Amino acid sequence: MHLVKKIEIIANSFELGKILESLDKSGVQGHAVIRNVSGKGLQGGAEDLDMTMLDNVYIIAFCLPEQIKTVVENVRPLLNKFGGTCYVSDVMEIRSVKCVASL
Amino acid sequence: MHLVKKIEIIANSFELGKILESLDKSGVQGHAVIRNVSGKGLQGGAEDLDMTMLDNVYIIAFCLPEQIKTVVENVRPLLNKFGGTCYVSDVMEIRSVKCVASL
Amino acid sequence: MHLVKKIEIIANSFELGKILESLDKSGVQGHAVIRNVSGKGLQGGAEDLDMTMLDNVYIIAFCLPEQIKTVVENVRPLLNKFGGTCYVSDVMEIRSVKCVASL
Amino acid sequence: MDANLIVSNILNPPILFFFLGILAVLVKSDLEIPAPVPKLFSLYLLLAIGFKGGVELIKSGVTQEVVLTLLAAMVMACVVPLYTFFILRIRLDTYDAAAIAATYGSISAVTFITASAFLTELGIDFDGYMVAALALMESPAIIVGLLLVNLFTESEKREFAWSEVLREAFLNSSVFLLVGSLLIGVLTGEHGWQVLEPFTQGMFYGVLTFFLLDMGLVAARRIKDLQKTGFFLITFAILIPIVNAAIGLLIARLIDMPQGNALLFAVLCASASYIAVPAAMRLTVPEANPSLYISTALAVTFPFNIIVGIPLYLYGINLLWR
Amino acid sequence: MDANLIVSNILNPPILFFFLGILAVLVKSDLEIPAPVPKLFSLYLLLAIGFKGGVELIKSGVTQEVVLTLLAAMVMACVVPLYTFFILRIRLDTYDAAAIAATYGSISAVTFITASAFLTELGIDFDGYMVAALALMESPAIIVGLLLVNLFTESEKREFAWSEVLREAFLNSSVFLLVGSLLIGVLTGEHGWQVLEPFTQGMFYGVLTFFLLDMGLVAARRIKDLQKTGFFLITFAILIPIVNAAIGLLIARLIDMPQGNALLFAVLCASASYIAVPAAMRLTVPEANPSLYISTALAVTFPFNIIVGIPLYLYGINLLWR
Amino acid sequence: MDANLIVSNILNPPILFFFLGILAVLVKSDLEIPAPVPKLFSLYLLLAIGFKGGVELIKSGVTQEVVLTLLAAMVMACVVPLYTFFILRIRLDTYDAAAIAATYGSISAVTFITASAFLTELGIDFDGYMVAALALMESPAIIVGLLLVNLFTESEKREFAWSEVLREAFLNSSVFLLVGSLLIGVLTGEHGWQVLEPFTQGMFYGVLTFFLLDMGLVAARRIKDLQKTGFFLITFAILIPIVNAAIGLLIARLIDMPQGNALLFAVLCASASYIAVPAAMRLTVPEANPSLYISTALAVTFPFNIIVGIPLYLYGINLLWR
Ligand SMILES: Nc1ncnc2c1ncn2[C@@H]1O[C@H](COP(=O)(O)O)[C@@H](O)[C@H]1O
Ligand SMILES: Nc1ncnc2c1ncn2[C@@H]1O[C@H](COP(=O)(O)O)[C@@H](O)[C@H]1O
Ligand SMILES: Nc1ncnc2c1ncn2[C@@H]1O[C@H](COP(=O)(O)O)[C@@H](O)[C@H]1O
Ligand code: NA
Ligand code: NA
Ligand code: NA
Repeated sequence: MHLVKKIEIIANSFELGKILESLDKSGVQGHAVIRNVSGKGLQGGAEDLDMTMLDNVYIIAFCLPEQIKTVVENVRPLLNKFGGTCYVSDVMEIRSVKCVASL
Repeated sequence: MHLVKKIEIIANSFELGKILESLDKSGVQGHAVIRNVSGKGLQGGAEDLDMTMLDNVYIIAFCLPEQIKTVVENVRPLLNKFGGTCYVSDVMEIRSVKCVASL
Repeated sequence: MHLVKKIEIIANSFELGKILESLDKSGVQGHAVIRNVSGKGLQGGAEDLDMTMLDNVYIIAFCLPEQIKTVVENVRPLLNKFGGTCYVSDVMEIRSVKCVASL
Repeated sequence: MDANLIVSNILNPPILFFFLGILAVLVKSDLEIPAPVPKLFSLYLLLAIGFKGGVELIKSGVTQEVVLTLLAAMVMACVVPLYTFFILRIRLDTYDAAAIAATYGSISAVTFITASAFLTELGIDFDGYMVAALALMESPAIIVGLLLVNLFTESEKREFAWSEVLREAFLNSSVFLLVGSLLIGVLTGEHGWQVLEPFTQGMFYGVLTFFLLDMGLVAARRIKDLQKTGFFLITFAILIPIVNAAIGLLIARLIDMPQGNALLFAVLCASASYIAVPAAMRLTVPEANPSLYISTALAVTFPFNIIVGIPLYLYGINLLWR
Repeated sequence: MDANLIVSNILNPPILFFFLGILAVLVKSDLEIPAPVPKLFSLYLLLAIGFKGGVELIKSGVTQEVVLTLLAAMVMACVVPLYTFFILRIRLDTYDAAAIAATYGSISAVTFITASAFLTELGIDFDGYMVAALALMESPAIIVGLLLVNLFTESEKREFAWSEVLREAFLNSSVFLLVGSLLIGVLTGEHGWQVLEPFTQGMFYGVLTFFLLDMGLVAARRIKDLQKTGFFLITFAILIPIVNAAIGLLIARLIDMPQGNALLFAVLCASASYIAVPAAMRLTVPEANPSLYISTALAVTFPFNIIVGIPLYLYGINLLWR
Repeated sequence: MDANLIVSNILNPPILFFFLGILAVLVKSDLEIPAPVPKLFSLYLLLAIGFKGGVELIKSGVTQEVVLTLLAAMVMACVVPLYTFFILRIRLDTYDAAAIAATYGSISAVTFITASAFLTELGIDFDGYMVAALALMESPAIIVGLLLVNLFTESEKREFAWSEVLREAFLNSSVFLLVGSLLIGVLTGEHGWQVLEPFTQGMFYGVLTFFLLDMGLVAARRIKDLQKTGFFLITFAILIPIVNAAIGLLIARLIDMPQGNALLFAVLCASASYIAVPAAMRLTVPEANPSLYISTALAVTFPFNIIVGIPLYLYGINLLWR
């Protein structure tokens, strides 16, 4: 077990591509995305996800502690422009090595 | 970056309205809701979400540390009555200011 | 409020049954499962969830700190074989007692 | 001859697909109908029968026959939860007994639909206003169940928000969509029927078939819950539908319902709710154990009714109406 | 006589189900159409009208009439956002004004479809190429809106990625599927029509009905947003459609469109986008408040058009074409 | 003349919508068919062809022709993964080679359905029992692939749970629903067919069209994966289908299949699985790289077969059966 950082981003689904790109650029290759998240933030609630493109995505990415600074620098301008929130916390990773021949 | 609290609530979907209301009353305006969460708790598993209204919701709300006490006071009775679980943890918020003219 | 551990597992959906089983065996009875999670990890991204069975599940389980060791021992071989990631963190539980007659 | 009816009932696509769903779970196939498809199909079925019922109701008009039938429906919806409650109290606590009683006092729309498909199959007529009976019988049991809980538990003054309970009972999505579609059928009549016909009629049987495939999956997944449920409840879940259907048939004979209507009425009495009532009970009687009332209704009574019950009640009609 | 048209419009299943959806929200029923069913239905409707339009376009050919109609469509799509912008600037800042202007310059496919169902109902013909007008009128307003923002805000050099804006305007899923289906209709013609007919035609009315049920739910949920929107915008959302439709009808009269086409054209001018444009605006004018442009389009203009607008514009046609 | 067939194949709505899907990805439109709609449609298609096949099988009965065809199907399902394995071993390791071999030894139901729609189009008959061949050819390759891995890798004693492997092979949702629907078709026969016809037949072509739109999206999204896949595999993914189809056609000629059946048989041999086998491989040969076997099957072989392959194989039949 060793310490990694967990990044949680909640943003409108149309920002997804841009955010993943900027995570990638920051060297954070892995991520998980949950779609169809409804919610309420500064811009008011969103309930009619399907109809009005107001659905959010919840992006989770675990990364090395030293990557956090770059991530924040890259993601913040996006959130500043289009809205959304980003949080960082500490978690322990359970290392696993995939026995995939192709790796 | 500054410290905030993350509240995670997993409860039956029919409680959603009541829980969001009580978050709101506690001064926690923002939240994100993931629907169609299956699971197993004290009341037994739920797999036929669609059919039998047994689906859970996963509610995430980030709030100021000082709001936690009120939230707990307001949400706990609901969970006591109808079931569900609630957890609190520490996270760092990446501040972003949405450049929305209307704010 | 008292301390518990939060386990987060992201893995391919076909592993779900095996993982829940091994959680159960480790004494962790409660869990919540979010389906249709897309993502990118060591094995490359997954976007065509529906079509190609590449969708992930996001499993959350809260457990007692002393159960963690057993969980890790049981879950790691699965992740080693089939892929997936597992993280552990600290959270505070808001105790609630469900007033269910049948308990 | 009864067996004959059962066989001719079973050899229909909807019932066979129901069995296929059960089989899928038993052999551990990974077949599943992804959410929200079952929900979509159940909304479709409610819309379609509601609308059709309305169109036919406006054609037949509100006769004395209609009024008598609807009266009978309401009486049964109030009486069934009452007497089943006392039977259930023999073994269960007040909360569980009330919740299960409410479940059996209410109805299952899919059982009703399957029965009407069976009648169509056999060329037996029935009236559109039976859909109104269906709608009427869905809610009262929820109120009765709650009153029972109030009467028979220690008076810790349950502060029920009655407005909420009533809304849950009469405005839950099933009842609302059914009644709404019925009214729209009444308003648009034959004309509306023609434009919607390829959708509400043409696809009806196919959607029912697909839906019953899912019901088979769901029912079979619940079977393992029955171990916890115990022998008493399983017996209850098979005998009570027969008793309720029998009472229903006697009443139907008394007020001289046509045979098709009588079968549908018996099926309404015999069936148990696994959507509207469980949802209401979780909210209003959270002390009751959901797996008891859902599993019995879903894994025992529902399959029993659509496989054995429907032909059995028709057999009863053949005897009584002779 | 106008009221007569309104009544005959209202007494159709799609409109009645729209009301049912509104009612469900008002009485707080828990009825909801689960995602992604509305999305599926809206893809289906676009595919079906696009395909049908294409098949009919190839039958009629590209005549002068067609060219004139499409020209008129493009002119209106560019002019409407311009003048509405200045009206909106009376009360709103540039961002909100531009976003709302773009919304009203674009169109609502469902309003168009509802109007064409209404025409079919009354036995009034219209041409397949009106679908091409629909497709043409969806995008220009997005570009106009953005140009307005660029012109009228401080020159902090908004570094718009124009390629992204153009893609959003012309290749968003609605426009893309509509135009694609239209072209496929043109390519496969009568032959393709016959094989797809049970799907694209038979179920069309039913899906529209179901979809409008959901639109009722969505529109009603937005009604409470209108308090924040204010009186000015609500008035705007009712009067501007009438003005736009009137201008549209005058142009239609000028170029001598047949009555059916004229109604559809008026409806295109009068309707406001609540899918494509809002999506584009969130990306390109994030400073604008989405609840302003979505709620007015969805909770005021859409219901107004399908309930009162369509018959009203037809009444106007009856006067003008006499 | 071959080109002629290709064109008449391409000018059909399903193929054109497939192209539309590809185009959407290429021009970066945001068109997408939301989950679980594609899943629903694929369940529907399996149910519909299984059921239809069963109904026709009971009409034709089990003749010697049927038995020979099914035997041929089983032989091909076992032989194809064997020899493709050795071809693949030239460049790939055992795990990847076995997984890809299994993929190409199995079949793609949608390719089969597209071919049968093409035949219907051209007025060429084919038999319902070809669906049984389809069902029979889905699973064996999974077992063969696994045996190959066991034989050709270091004996670290892979403790396969064979029961799990067999379940995955023979009871996965595709095979299960297909076979189940076929049996139900056999049981209910003409009678069941009539009641389900508007659902299983009327909408079939439309759903196929919609589904291929999604397949176009999915295939195109996979195209960029092909860079990693390399030239060898891409060539393999185009040549092997042709080889397999050719062998299939020779066998078909030998046992004197009718032309329609021969085409379907060739298509079964030529097509590769992108659902059932990949799912099984992830579980049983996790060492293999999924993007290799999924991308080749989905982004190369599938489009090749439905665009060029089907008319090409028919051209071969025209030559061989002359
Ligand atoms: N660093 C990470 N952060 C978040 N999710 C991840 C990360 N790595 C892997 N995942 C998720 O776990 C799934 C399986 O990972 P893998 O087995 O590495 O392919 C991926 O598809 C992602 O959804
Ligand atoms: N305090 C919060 N806690 C949880 N989720 C939030 C919070 N604030 C915003 N969100 C989520 O982030 C989305 C975008 O936020 P905003 O840009 O502020 O409108 C909202 O729709 C919510 O889903
Ligand atoms: N220990 C746990 N870890 C994760 N989720 C849980 C846990 N306990 C309960 N849940 C979730 O909360 C829901 C309601 O719990 P309960 O009221 O205990 O039945 C369950 O269906 C689970 O989805
Ligand atoms: Na009953
Ligand atoms: Na307009
Ligand atoms: Na093959």
